[in-house]
Amino acid sequence: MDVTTQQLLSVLFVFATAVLVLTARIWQWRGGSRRTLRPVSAFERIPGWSSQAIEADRPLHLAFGSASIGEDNTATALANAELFHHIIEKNSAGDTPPALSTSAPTTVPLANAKVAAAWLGAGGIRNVHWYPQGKRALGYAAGVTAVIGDDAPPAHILAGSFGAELGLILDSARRNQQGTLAVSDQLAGQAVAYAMADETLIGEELFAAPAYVSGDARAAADAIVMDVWRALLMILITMALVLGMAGQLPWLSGPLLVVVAVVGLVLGAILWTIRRRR
Amino acid sequence: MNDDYSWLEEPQPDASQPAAGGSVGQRRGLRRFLPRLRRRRQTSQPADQPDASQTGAGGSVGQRRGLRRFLPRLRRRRQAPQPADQPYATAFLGGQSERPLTELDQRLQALRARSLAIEHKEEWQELYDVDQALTSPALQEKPGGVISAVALSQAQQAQVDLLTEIVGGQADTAQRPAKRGLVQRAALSLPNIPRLLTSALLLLFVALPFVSSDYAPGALPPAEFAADDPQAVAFYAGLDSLSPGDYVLVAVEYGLGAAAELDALTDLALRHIFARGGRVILATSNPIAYLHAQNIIDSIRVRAAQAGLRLVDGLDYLLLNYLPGGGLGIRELSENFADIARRSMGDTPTSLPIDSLLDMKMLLLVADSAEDVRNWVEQALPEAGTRRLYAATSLSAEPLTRAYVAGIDRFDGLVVGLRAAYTYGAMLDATFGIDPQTAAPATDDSVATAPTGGEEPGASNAVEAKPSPTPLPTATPRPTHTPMPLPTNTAVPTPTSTPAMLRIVEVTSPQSPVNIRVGPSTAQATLGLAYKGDTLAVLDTNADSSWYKIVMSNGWEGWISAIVVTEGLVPETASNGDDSASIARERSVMSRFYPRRYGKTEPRFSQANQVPFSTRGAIVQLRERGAEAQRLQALTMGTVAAVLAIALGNLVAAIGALVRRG
Amino acid sequence: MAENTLALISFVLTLMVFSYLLGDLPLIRHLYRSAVYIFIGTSAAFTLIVGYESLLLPFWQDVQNPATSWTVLGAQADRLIFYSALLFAALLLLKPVTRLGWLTNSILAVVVVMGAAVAVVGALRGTLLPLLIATARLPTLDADLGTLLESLLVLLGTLTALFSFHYQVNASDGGRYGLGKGFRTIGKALIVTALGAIYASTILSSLTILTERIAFLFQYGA
Amino acid sequence: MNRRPRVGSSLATVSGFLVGITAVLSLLLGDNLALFGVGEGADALAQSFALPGDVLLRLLVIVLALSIVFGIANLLILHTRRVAGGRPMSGVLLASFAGTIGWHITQRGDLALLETIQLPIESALAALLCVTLVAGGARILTRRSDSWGFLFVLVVVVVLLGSLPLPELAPIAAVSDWLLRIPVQAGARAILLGIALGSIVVGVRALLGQDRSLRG
Repeated sequence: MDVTTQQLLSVLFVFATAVLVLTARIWQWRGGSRRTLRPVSAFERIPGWSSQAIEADRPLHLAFGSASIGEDNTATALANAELFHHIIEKNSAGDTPPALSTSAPTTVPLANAKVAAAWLGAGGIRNVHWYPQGKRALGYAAGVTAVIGDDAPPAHILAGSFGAELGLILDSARRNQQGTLAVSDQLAGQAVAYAMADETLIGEELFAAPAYVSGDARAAADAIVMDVWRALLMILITMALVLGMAGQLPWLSGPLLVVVAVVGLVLGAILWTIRRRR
Repeated sequence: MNDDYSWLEEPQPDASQPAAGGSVGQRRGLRRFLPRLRRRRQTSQPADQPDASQTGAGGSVGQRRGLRRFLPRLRRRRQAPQPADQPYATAFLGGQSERPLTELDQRLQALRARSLAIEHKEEWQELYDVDQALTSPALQEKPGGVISAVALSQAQQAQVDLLTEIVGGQADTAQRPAKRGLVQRAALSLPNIPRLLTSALLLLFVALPFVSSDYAPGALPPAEFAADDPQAVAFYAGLDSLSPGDYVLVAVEYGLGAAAELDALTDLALRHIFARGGRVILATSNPIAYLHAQNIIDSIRVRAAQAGLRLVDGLDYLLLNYLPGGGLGIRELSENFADIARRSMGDTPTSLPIDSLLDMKMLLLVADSAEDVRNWVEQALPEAGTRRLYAATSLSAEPLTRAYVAGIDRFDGLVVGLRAAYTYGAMLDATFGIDPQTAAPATDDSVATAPTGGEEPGASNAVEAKPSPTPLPTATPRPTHTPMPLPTNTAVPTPTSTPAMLRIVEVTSPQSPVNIRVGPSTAQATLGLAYKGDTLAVLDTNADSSWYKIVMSNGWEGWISAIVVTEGLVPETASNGDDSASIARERSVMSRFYPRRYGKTEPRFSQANQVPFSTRGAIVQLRERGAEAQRLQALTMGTVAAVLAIALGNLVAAIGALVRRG
Repeated sequence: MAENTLALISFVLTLMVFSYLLGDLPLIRHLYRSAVYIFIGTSAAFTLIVGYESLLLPFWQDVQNPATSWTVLGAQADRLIFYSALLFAALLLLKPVTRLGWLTNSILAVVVVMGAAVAVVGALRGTLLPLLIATARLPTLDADLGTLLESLLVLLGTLTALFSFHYQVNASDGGRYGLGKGFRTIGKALIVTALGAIYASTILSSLTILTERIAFLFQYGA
Repeated sequence: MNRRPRVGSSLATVSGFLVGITAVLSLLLGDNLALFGVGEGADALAQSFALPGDVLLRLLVIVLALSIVFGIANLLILHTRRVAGGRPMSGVLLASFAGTIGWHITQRGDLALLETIQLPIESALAALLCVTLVAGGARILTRRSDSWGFLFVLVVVVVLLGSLPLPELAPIAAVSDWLLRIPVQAGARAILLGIALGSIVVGVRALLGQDRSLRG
């Protein structure tokens, strides 16, 4: 596939995603989905931890990891910020604002802003920790175990970008009998989270997390868009495969792929509408 | 706004008043409620945590009823089941009204007051307010609505009362975790036995091979990459195909934490490139790796200098400024390569004939995480034309990287971990296995052969006087703009058979370093620096002898002010006759380049690439060899220990689970 | 400082970190903690040093130099970019204390959006399209049966695993029955397998590092 | 509920939107000359198309470079406060920070501290990670006693055994090889695609100004 086709496809993809995002938002706003999001047990623990934090007057620990705005994992940082916003807000009755930690310096202003905006309670002492630095930051993990460990948070909500160093944090949390929810957009971190955390989300579920925690219909719209795209991708792959296997056409030629993309889009949209109607 | 939690957040209108049924006998106050919440959570923790149930001594079955029992029922009435089925304390605090406010202790009063003050902020202001425009007010359900009217049924009330009776006496035990009881603290601080066993097992097994060679199980890796690992073979072949003067972008993407695993691979790959006459551009998006890369390259350079091979900062290798912002920095590199290279060299005009990724022969990535691999694949590879990417990764990044190598066209070779490093080293030794002392000129395939003992380590000073062709790449798109002499210009005065005295100047200015300039005036651009004690060969002086024209150790000519130096004479033999002296002198000059002095200009030169191939191979031989074999055996033992620990631990757990169920 | 002293410091620091394994014993915990605090201090300092010397200083010098230019726009434009970047950063830093909320928010928006743009472009051109194409192109008919089967398996696996991420389920059955359930199970199994393999290789990776540390301890001890 | 947009948030969304669209198009298309035809001026056109992306990128890189200051400032303030609040340990952190900076200034560029302090601690932490990972792996079934946990443990053990260079374990190595080649590959691809998809959707949402973070 030549560069031009790739670029055209990319633009098409971005445009279609934009349209889908807006449509899903509006649609969701009007009637709401009759289908529900599949249950994810991890989210059910959060309110309990939140209550515990309020009662014990300890800060919850919310961690961004190395998710950073302005960098390649901006999307993760945004999804995190959204999730943390809801958690902080729901935790506002307590005396101690949650401790946020990050290893990406650009996230510090974001985290500060999040606490300021979402924390409706008293004090409002900003409790944002930065430890050096970046991806796979053992300094960060060690900092969390040593410094934030001193604050004895009842639970750690580690939703962001972590590498294998997550193991250190989870181990120390377990040792101090603190709850943990972990998810990472890095696979090594994800694997460690799966093996060692009390609760775990898998990969993409992070991006749908705001929808779960807030119960906000509009947040769920993103999950729907991802579902639609995923279905479309699956259709696309299958179609490309069938065409390729048939070997009748000089497949992977640019125009053909565009045709396939458009057909796939239309098909997907139709299928989707039908399923909604039902 | 149909927010499923909004009902929880909405305070009841008469919330601050004592409720009608708020008699003293009804103990369902905040104080009663909160400890229960806590205790219930604790009993619901995994059963393997023995201490978890301690605080919940009264954690009878009865406790599990209560709030959680009736909450789902509340939810069901709403017909919009939500995944999160536990309530937030904030909501409860706001909704509590059964107990007179005055009975609460201060902290609870404060908590409650605050929770009432909290209004759910609604901040959705979309771009152009699409939602707002398209949504009629009728569709926006008011919060509160149905739910605020829900009360407890009689049965529920009875249950709750019963519960309150049971746990009532313990209600005041709500404590901060910080104030744990002594016994509990002691129990907490005791090392967890299974964990301690695991650690001991692991450490013991890993340590055994270092103690005695009896514990050395398993075969060492083969001397050549096996044919069933085509990606490793491709990696070696790719690097081996370099020809002199090729540029390779080497991305060093690992922190010190992975240094023990990846340093060996980085070191070998760099030596391989140098041995093939290639030039290295180092890049990293990790600040600590930036410093570490300096150390790696410096150690290679120092060792190489001992063999008379000069590797020169700025020509043979260049460490690009650290790229901030991960993928973003890499994107910036692929868009503005020339610019970053220029900045990395300070403001010295340079002969570096590269201005984009396309001038690279290949990209080589050393990374310890799949994320970094993804970043380079996503941000650099699409911009690199037809250049291929080779990768050396840690074991942890392997599974994902393999998915990439298999899936992406120009991602070609991959070597992984310490085992690969062992094999790689063996292969390099085999390829460049010529003893540097007895190098045969016949193997020289790239440069004009220097027939007179030029292969001897340390003798490159003599070689450099010979006009060998500069192996600069010729196919570079942009003409090199070098306002300064090329490295091949007469460097040190040509050695003659008769010993003669060489005119030198020694830098004596107390203010060190001093500038070496392009011309005899302080208005001229700075070419390099000289430090107190440096000696420089004099070629000429200007008319009034206020400036010396000198030759720098790299062969470049420059001017230095007479004010800062003292003139002298040395026997010329010292500069090229005695090997050890010349090496020592060489190293002392080299040490001026170490460490890099950021932002300052430094002389840059290249001679390594004019040294015959056979001698360049010495750079591979000159590496330090650690206890690689022992470490590999320790790795094997450690793996065995890990398997044992994991298998046994899980077996016990599985049996435990079965017993509990049966 | 003598070589030996340096090695001794390294040795002691390594042991201090390893003291974590002994648990939260009263005095010992401080060993680990102080090692960590030292570590954070030095690595923050090194990060700052690199950021300053290898980024800001060169940028600054570059801006001062009229002979060089970043873009076709010339040196003046460079300076403008550099100073606005300084201003942006300063405003972001002062965000908590300034009253210019609208301005800092706009700047934050620009930063966020640029990051998002780079991520989107990268994800599209780097991962999504190439992997899609590679996945669809996997089975080549002229390969032998074994290879064909394997590549088909990878393809089907990828599809089912993708499917298992589906968020929405039918409200009536909660996604517990039917074809969807089967696919979801297979997909989840694949993902768990992948995670397990990654976990194992992460263990191996860190084991390699453990061997180096132990080798160092022995080397020093000897 | 007041849903009238404030001036500030509109400004943020609009500027974000404009910047985002410009950047995406410029980064996606700017480098491809073919897109602009082969006629005269196509080169210049492509260049001017790529320019906004370049400028924005440059701007952001400098901001990111400067952002390290946020981190350092945060660290120092937080720990100064902690020292004042009676946690002397934070003083160790401040001292080692100051010491390193001082060392760097006095011993211009000497990297000995990196090798003496930084490297051993970081390596030791990574080695410690190994122990925690194994200990965590040993209790997977305690926490997750279902078939998924079992599968996970099985895969971990097989892959670990498969990595051993022992001829007796050749059959296991074959299984582990197959695992890595087929199911792991499929799972990893799906996760990669999933993450890419997630980034694109959330990214596009941010581009459209639909993200709450833009209103801080």
